[in-house]
Amino acid sequence: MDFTPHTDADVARMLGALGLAESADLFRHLPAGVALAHELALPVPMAELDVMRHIDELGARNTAGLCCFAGGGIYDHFLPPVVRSLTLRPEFVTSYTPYQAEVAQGVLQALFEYQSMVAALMGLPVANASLYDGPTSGLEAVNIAVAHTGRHIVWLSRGVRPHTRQIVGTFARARGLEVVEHPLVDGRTSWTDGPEPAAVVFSQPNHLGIIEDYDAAVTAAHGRAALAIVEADPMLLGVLRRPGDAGCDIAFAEGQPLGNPMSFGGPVLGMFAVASGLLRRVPGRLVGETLDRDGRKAYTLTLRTREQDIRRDKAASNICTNQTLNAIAAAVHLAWLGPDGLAEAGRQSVQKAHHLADLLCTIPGVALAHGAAFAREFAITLPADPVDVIAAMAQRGYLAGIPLGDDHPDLPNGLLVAVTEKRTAADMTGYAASLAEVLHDV
Amino acid sequence: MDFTPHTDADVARMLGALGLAESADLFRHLPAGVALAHELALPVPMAELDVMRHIDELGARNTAGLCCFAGGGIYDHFLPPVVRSLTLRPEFVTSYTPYQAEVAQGVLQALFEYQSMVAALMGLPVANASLYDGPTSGLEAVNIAVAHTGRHIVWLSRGVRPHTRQIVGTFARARGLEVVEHPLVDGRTSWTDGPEPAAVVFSQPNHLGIIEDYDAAVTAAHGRAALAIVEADPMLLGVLRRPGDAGCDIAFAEGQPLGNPMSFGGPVLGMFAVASGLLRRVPGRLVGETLDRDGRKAYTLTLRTREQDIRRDKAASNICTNQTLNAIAAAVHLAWLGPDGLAEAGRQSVQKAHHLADLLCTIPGVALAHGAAFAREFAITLPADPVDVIAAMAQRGYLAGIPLGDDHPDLPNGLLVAVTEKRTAADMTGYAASLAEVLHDV
Amino acid sequence: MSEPGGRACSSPLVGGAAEPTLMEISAPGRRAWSLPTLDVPERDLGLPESATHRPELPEVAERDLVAHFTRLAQRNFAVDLGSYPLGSCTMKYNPKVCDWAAEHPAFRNLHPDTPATLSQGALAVLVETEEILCTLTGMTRATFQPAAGAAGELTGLLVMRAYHDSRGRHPSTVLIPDSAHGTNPASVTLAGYRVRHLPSDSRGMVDLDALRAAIDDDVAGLMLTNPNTLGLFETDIVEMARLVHAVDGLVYYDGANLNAILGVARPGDMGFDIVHSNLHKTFATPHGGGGPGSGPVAVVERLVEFLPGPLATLVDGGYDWVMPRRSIGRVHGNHGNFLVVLRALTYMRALGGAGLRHVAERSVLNARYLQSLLPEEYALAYPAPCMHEFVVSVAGLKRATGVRAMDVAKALLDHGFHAPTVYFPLVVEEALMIEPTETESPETVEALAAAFAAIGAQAVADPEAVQSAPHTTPISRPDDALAARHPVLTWTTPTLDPGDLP
Amino acid sequence: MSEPGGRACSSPLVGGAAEPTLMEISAPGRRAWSLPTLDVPERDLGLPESATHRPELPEVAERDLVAHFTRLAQRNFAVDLGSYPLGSCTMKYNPKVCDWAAEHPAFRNLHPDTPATLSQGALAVLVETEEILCTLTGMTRATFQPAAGAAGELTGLLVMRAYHDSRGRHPSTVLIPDSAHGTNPASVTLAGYRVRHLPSDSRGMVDLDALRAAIDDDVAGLMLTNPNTLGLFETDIVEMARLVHAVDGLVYYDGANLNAILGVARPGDMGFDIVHSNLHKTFATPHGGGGPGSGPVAVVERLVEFLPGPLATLVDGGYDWVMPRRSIGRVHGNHGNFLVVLRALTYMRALGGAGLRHVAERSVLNARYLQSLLPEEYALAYPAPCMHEFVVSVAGLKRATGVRAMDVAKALLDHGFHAPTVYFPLVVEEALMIEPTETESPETVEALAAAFAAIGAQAVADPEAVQSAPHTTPISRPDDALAARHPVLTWTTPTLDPGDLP
Ligand SMILES: Cc1ncc(COP(=O)(O)O)c(C=O)c1O
Ligand SMILES: Cc1ncc(COP(=O)(O)O)c(C=O)c1O
Repeated sequence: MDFTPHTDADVARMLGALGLAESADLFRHLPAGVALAHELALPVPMAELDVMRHIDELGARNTAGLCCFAGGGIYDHFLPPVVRSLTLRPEFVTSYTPYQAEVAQGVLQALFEYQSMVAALMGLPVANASLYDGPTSGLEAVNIAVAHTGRHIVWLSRGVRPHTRQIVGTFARARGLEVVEHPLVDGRTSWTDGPEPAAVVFSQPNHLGIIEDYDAAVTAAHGRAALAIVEADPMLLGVLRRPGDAGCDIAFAEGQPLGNPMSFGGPVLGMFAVASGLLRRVPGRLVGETLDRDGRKAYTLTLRTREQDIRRDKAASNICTNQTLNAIAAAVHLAWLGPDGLAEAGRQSVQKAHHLADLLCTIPGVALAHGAAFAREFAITLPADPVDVIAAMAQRGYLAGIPLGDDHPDLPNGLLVAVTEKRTAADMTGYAASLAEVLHDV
Repeated sequence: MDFTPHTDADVARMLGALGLAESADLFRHLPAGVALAHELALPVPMAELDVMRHIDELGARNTAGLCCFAGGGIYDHFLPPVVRSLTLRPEFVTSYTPYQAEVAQGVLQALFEYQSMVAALMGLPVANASLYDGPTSGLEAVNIAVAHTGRHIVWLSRGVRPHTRQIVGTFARARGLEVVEHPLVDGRTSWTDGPEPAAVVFSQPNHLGIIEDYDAAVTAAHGRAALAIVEADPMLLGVLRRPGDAGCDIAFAEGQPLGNPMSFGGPVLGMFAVASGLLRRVPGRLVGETLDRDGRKAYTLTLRTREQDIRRDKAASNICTNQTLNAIAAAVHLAWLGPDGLAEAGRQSVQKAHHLADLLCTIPGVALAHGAAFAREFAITLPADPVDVIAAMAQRGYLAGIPLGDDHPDLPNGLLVAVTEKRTAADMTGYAASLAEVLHDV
Repeated sequence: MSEPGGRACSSPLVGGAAEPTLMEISAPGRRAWSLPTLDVPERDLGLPESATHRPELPEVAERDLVAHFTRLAQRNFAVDLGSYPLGSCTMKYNPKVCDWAAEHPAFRNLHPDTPATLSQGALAVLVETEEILCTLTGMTRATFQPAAGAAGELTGLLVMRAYHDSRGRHPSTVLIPDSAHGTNPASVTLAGYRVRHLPSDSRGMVDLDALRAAIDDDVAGLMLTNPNTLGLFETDIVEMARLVHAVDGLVYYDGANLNAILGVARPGDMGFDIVHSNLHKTFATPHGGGGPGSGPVAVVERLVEFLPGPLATLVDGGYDWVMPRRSIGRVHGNHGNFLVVLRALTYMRALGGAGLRHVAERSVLNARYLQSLLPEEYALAYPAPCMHEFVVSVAGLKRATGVRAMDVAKALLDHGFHAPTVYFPLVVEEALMIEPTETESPETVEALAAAFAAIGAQAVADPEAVQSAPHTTPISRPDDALAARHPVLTWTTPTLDPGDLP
Repeated sequence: MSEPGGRACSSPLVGGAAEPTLMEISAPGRRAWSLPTLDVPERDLGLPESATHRPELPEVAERDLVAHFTRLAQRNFAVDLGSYPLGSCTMKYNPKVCDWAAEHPAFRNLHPDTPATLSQGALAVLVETEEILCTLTGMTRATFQPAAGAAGELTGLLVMRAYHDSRGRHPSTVLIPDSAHGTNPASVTLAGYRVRHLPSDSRGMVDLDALRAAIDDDVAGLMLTNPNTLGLFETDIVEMARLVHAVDGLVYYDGANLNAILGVARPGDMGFDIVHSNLHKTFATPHGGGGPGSGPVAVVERLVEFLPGPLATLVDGGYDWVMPRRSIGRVHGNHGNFLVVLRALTYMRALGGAGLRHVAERSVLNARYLQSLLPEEYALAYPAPCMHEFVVSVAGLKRATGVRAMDVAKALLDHGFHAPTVYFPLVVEEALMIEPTETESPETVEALAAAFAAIGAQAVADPEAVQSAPHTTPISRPDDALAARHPVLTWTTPTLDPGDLP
C-alpha cells in the first residue's frame, strides 16, 4: 500500500491538464542513461497488517524483557506514561522546525521551557534547544573551545565516555587537532601537565561511574586559560554538584534518561549549556522570548546569524535538524519530576548501586575495580570473560552490564554495572544470585 | 499518590479563608452516626511505577496471545493503528456529553458522521449516536415495538444471541412481557404461528453463524402488523443484504468489530437504526445539523424531548451516558475501510470460515452441526466435551471457540467457531492439526 | 479564506474555519484501507441473502482521514484543555497512567468468552475493584455489568423488585425527591414502578414530613443521591431510611455524588441498601465525549442473591464466574465496560485509602472556596455549607438585567472555561450547578471566580454582550429549534442553509 | 478574558489566549512525580561533590502539566492539521502505522549495548533498511549513524577525505553550486575543506563551463543535490561527474530531494559516489518540530572500507557488528536514530517497489499541477519542467505592490496552510519554494492554488492587508530584532514588555 490519495481518475485528470499522457511523461526530460530502464529489485508492497506482522517478527528476534543493568550513558529509568502522552501530540510530532513563529508557538514555548530547565539543571545561564546526542555534543563543545582559544590541543580524560572520545578522535584526525588523553589513577583522572590546551574535557561521574574531582579539572583548565568542559549525568544533577556551580564553562549531557526510552540508543538528545561569555558560539537553535506586533509575548528562533543557513561556510556548526521532539519529552519529564523528584530518583539510584555493589562483592572472585567513590554505576572485575558472563546472565533474564576490556586494557575482565531507581531489591538479589551461579558454572 | 494539586500550604490558606481549622471541619455538619469514626480498610497508596507493576502482574495472569477463533458477537478483526491514534485524542476522551455545542463541534460532528455511516450500513434512514452494546440495544428495540404496537408479546428467534435473549428476558419478567421463542430447524428459525406479537426479533447471521431467511422473518412480522427487528453482524454488511433493503423496521448490532478491540467485552457499543416512522421513538442521543446565529453550519444534540432529562418518568428510555468514544472509533474505522474495505473484510472472513470448516470436517468425529448456509461463523459437533477441548487447545495457543451446550441442549458437544480476515491459512492449518491431536488424546 | 474547511486542508488553529464532512471530502476509489490478499483458495459459495446495495460509506485517503479528525478534535473543549466545572458530572482530571492500563494488551485483546481459567487476571481486576467499592460504600457485593449510571439504576430497581417478589409483596411506587436527576424517574418507570415525587423543604433537603406522609405499604423504595443534587448533605438520611425500612421498602443510593464523601461517610452506614457508583465520575475514568461509563451496583448482604450475574468470585483459590442464586439475570452482553473498570482500579490503587479521602476533602474544599469567592449576583440557592458542588440562582440577575443562567454559562466559554450545569436541579430558578472538582488548583478556582465576577459585572454594564455570548468559540449559539423542526441527522439529508432560519 | 492563560485553565480553542510558562504555574511543594519508596537499607555514603544548589525546576501537578502541554500543542500547526508545502522539507503525511512501529516495546526498551546475539531483530532492521536504501540509490553499503542530513554531509565529507588520504593526495577544495543549502558549505568547512562556489546558468543548473574552469587537482569533490534546490533536474549530471572523476575527485549527493526520483533514477547511475538520504523527508518519518531525523550515508564499493562503524552485517547466518577496515570511526554515540530508521523501514516495506515509484510520480505530478494553476504573479524562477518542487519569484509583485515573499507566506497562514520556504535558494530574488508532496489530494492542491491566487489579488487590491498578515494566528509577526537585541533565552531572564519595543 502507499499513502498517496490519487485515484487513477485523479491522475488522468491532472496529467490531462498538463497535456501529458502518462506518468512516465513527467520524467521525459531526464537523460537517457540516467532514467531507469528497469524496475528496481525492491520488496513487494505489503498490506498494513502484513507490515505489522513483519515488524513483530523482527522484534521477536530480540531477546525480550531483560532486566537492565547496562548503562554507559543510556539508562533504564522510570518513564511515566504522561511523558509519552504529551510528547506524542501530533502537533509536536508532525511539524517542522518552527521557522513560522505565528503557527509554531507550541513547539517554540516548549523549547524555551526546555532551555530554561536545562540551564537550571546545569547551573549555567544558557542552554540550546538540543543537539543530536551526548557524544556529538562533546564534539561541538570542543569546537567552541578551539574557536574560542585559537588552540589546537584538547585534553581528554580517559574517563570520558569511550564513544565521545572516539567521535572527538574521528573529527580531530580530519581537522588536525591534537588530542592528549589523561590517564585514570584508581579510576579518577590525573591531570598531568603539558602544552596549553583549548579545553579540558572530563565526565562527571566518569565512564567507570566514579565521581571526578571538579576542582582539579577546572583548575587544570582555567590555570591554562582553557575551557573546562564536562559531560554530566543529568539524572544525578539533583544529588551532585552542578557544572556551573563547579565553575565549568561548558556542560553537555546525554539527555536520554530524561523523557526518552532507551530506543537502542536513538533518537536520544544532547543537552548543551554554556557560560554567558560563550553565548554567541553556541551551536544549534536557540529560542528566545520577544513581542509580536501587538505587544503580546511571543517566542521565536533567535541569534540565527550563528547558523549554517545564514553564515554558510563561516558557520561554527552545521547542525540544522536537531532532536526537538526528544527535547520536548525531556521538558515534560523534568517538569513531572521537579526538583524533588529528580533528587529522589538520583538518590535512589545511588543508594541501590551501592547496595548491589556490596551484594556482588560477596561473590568469590568478584571485586570492585576501584576504591574511589562512585555514584550510580561501578566497575567490577570478574573471574571470567565478561562477554561469556553477559551471555549466561541473559539466559537468566538479566542484561548484566557492559564489558570494559576493549576500552580499558587494564581491566580485561571488567564489567560496568549501572543501577537505576527502577531496579528493585528483588531484582538485585536475583542478579547477584544468578551471577554467583554463572561464575560457579564457568 | 493522588492527583490533587493542593500543597499543605494551599489547604491551610483555603481553610483559613473559610474560617476553618482543618479538613475535618468541612464535614462537621454530617450527623454523628454517619461520619466515619475510623479509617476504612483500603489498600495503601502506591507510586505510579508500583501501580503499573501491579497491573502488569494482573495482566500476566491471563493466558497471553491466544490465536482467537471465538466470536459470538465479539470478533478479532484487524484494527489499523490510525483508529487508536485518532480516537484517543484527549479532546475526545476527556470531554463530557456535548451539551455546550459551541465548544463541542468536534464530538458532535464525529457523531453526526457516525450516525450517517451506521444508517448507510443498515440501509435505514436514521441511526442514533450509540447505545451500550448489541444485546442491550435489542432490549431498546423491543421497548420501541411494545410502545409502538401496544402489544405485550415478543417473538424471539432461538437463533438470537443468547445474551440478548437473556437481557430481554430479565426485563420482560419485570415488565410483564411475554416472550415467545421460535425454534431453529437445521439452524434456521421456523416462525410458527401464534398470538400477535409486538415484534419479531432475529439475528442475521444468527448465533450459530447461519444465514437466516430475511423474507420469512419480515413477513412473519409485517403479516401481523408487528415490527421486524434484526440483530446484524456489522462486518458482514458489505457482503450480506442490508436490514433496510430486506424491509426490517429496526436494526441493531454489536458494534465492537468496528473500531474497538475485544476489551474482554467492554466498552463496546450498540449500533441502532430505525425506519423513518420510528424516528421519535429512538432511544439515546441524536446529533442534528443546524445553523448558528451567524448562519454557519453547526451540529447540536436534537429531538431532546425524547430524553430522560426532559421527559423524566415519561421517557421511553433512561439512557444518558452512552458509548460515544467507541462510536467515534467505529466512525474512524468505517471511514478507513470505506465500502470496498468493508466488503473485502467480510468476503475474506466468509471465505476463510468455509476453508476452516472444511479442514475441521476432515477430522474423525468432527462434523458441521447444520446443513444450512453459514457466513463467517459455524457450529461443529465434537466427539468430546468442548470445555475440555478448549482447555487443551489453549495449551497449543488457540482459543478454539465457544461451547454451545448450555444454550443449545440439542448440541451438548457443540462448539461455535468464528473466523476473521485476520486469521491466516497457517493459523487455520495449525488449528485443525491441534484439534486433531487434542481429540486423539482425549 | 479558502472555502469552509478548504477541502481537507485548512486548520481550525488559524481562523477556525468549519470542517467539511467525510462525505464532502470523499472521492470515488480513494482509500485508506489495505488487507492482505486472501491466502486460502477462493470459491463461489453462492450464499443466500447476499448484498444488493453497496453501503454509501465515504472513500478517503488515510492522510485526509487523519487531518479531518485531528481538526475536529481541535474544535472541542476538554478537561485536558482546562477547567470543566460541570455540576453533577465530576469532570476531574483523568490520570494518564489509567490510559496506559486501558491500553494494556493483556486486557485489550482479551475475548470475553475466554474461560475463567485462562483469564484469571481479568477476573482478579473485577474482584479487587469490587472489594474497594464495597468497602467505600459499606455494601457486600457488586456487579459491574451496568454500562453507566442509568443502567445501574434500572439494575438496582430490578433487584428491588426481585426482593419484593421474593417476599410475595408487590408494592408499586418508588419515592424520588423533586430535585432528582432525570434518569431516576425514567428508570423507575422502566422497572415497572410508579414515581411519587417528594418535595424539598426550605433547607433544600427532602421534606421529612412529606416523606412520613408518603410512606405506606405500596412504597417499594426510596431513591436518593446524597449529597443531593443541590450539593447538600441530607442530614435526616438515617431517619428517612428507617421510615422506608419500616414498611419493608428499600433505599437506593444514586452514586453520582459519591465523590464528596469518599472515606468520609458510607451509604451503607446511612441505611442505603442498593448503591450504584459512576466510575466515570468518582473514579476518574474519562467521559469520552459522552461515554463509555460504568455504573456498578453494590448491595447489602440480603440482596446479593438477586444481583445480575455471573459474578467473578474467589472459589477455592482461583477466580470463577458464579451466578447468584436468585439472580435477576443478565443486564449487559458481556462483563460490563471492563476496561473502564480497569482504569478505575488503577486510579483506586494509586490513591489508596488516604488518597481517596483526599478526593472528598479537596473536592469539598474547592467547592466551598469557590462559593466563598463568588460575588452576590450568584446567590446560593440554599444557604447551607455545600459539599463537592453547589447551586446558585441568577434569578436576581435576570430580573435586574435580563441575563439568564444560560447566558452566563455561554459567556464563561469565552473566558476559557467550560460552562457549569444549567437549569438543574429543576427546583431552583435560573440554576447554575458548579462543581470545580478536587483536581483544580486554588489558582484555577480563583481564576474561575474572577471570570464569574467579570461576567456578573458585564451583565450589568452591557447585558447584550453577555446575551450574545460566546463570541470566541468555533460557532456561536446553534439554533436548536431549527434542528428539531428540520431534523438533519445524516449527510444523505439535504443540508440546511440560512434561508431555513426564521 | 481572564489573565493570559488564565493561570492554567483557559484554552486556545476559545480566544487563543497566551499560555503561561511552567514556571509561572509552578507552586512550591506541588508535584506530579511519585516513586516507590527506597526498598534497600539506606546509608550515609558521604559522597564527594554533592549538590550545593537545588535546580530551580518548576513544581506542578500532573493535571496542570497536561493542560499546559495540551494547550501548547494546540498553538502549533502540523502536517496532521493541514497542507505544509514547505519547499525542500518534504512535509508529507507520516503514516500512523509507523508510529506504532516506533512504539514497539521490543525496540523501544532495547539498550544499545545489548550484545548482537541478543538484539538480532534490531540489527536485521538496519540491514533490511540498508539494502532498500542501497538499491534505491545505486550504492553498495550505508551507515545509519548520522542523526540528520547535516551529520550525513559531514560524515560523507570525512569519508571523502579518508579516500584521498588513502591515495596520498590532499586536495583542499569542494565545489558547491551557489544554490546549495547552507548545511553544505558549513559541512565542507567543518571537514577541513575550502568551499568553491559554482554559478547557476540561465537554465537554473550548474554552469558546465564554470565547472570545467573550476576543475583542477585541488578539487576533492563536488557536492550536489539533484533535482537541485530549484526543483530542476541537473541534466548534465553525467558529464559533471565525469569531469570530477577525471581529477580523482568524488561526487557527493545531498539526498534532500531524493523524493522526486525514487524508482525513477539513481544517484549511483548518475555518477555519484557518496549519497546521504533524509529519512525524515523522503521516507516519511515525522520532523518532530525540528527533529529527530536520520541521515544515513551510502557509498560506492570503493569507499565502503572508510565508512563509520560498526556496521550491522550478515556474518555466517547471523547479524553482527563489523568495523570497516579503514573506518573514519564513530560519528554517533550509538547506532544513530534507530527508531527513526525503524519507522522508515515500516514505510518502505508498506510501499514496496511500486509504492516507492508512486511517491516520485505523484510528488512531481502534484508540483507540476500546482505550478500550472498559479496566476502570473508567481513567476517561475526558471521556465523548465519542475520535479517535486518549484521556485517562484514574486519580485514583480513586490515592484508593483510592495508585497514581498515573506508577506505572501504569512498571508497563506491565514488561509489554513503552512507557508512555503522563503528566500531560498539565494539565487532567486523574492523566492517562494513550494513543495506540495505526493500525499496531498488534487483538491488540496487546487485549494492551495486558490489561496495563492486570492493573496495575489489582495496584494493588488489592498497590499497593507497582506503586509500585516497573519491576522488569525495565535500571535502576529514576532519582533525578531528585539529578540536578538535583548536575548531572553530562559525564564530566569526578566521578560520583555511593550516598553522594549522600538
Ligand atoms: C445525579 C445523577 N444521577 C444519574 C446520572 C446518570 O448517569 P449516567 O449518565 O452514567 O447514566 C447522572 C449523570 O449525569 C447524574 O448526575
Ligand atoms: C537541500 C538540503 N540539504 C541538507 C539539509 C539538511 O538536512 P538536516 O536538516 O536533516 O540536517 C536540508 C534540510 O533542510 C536540505 O533541504
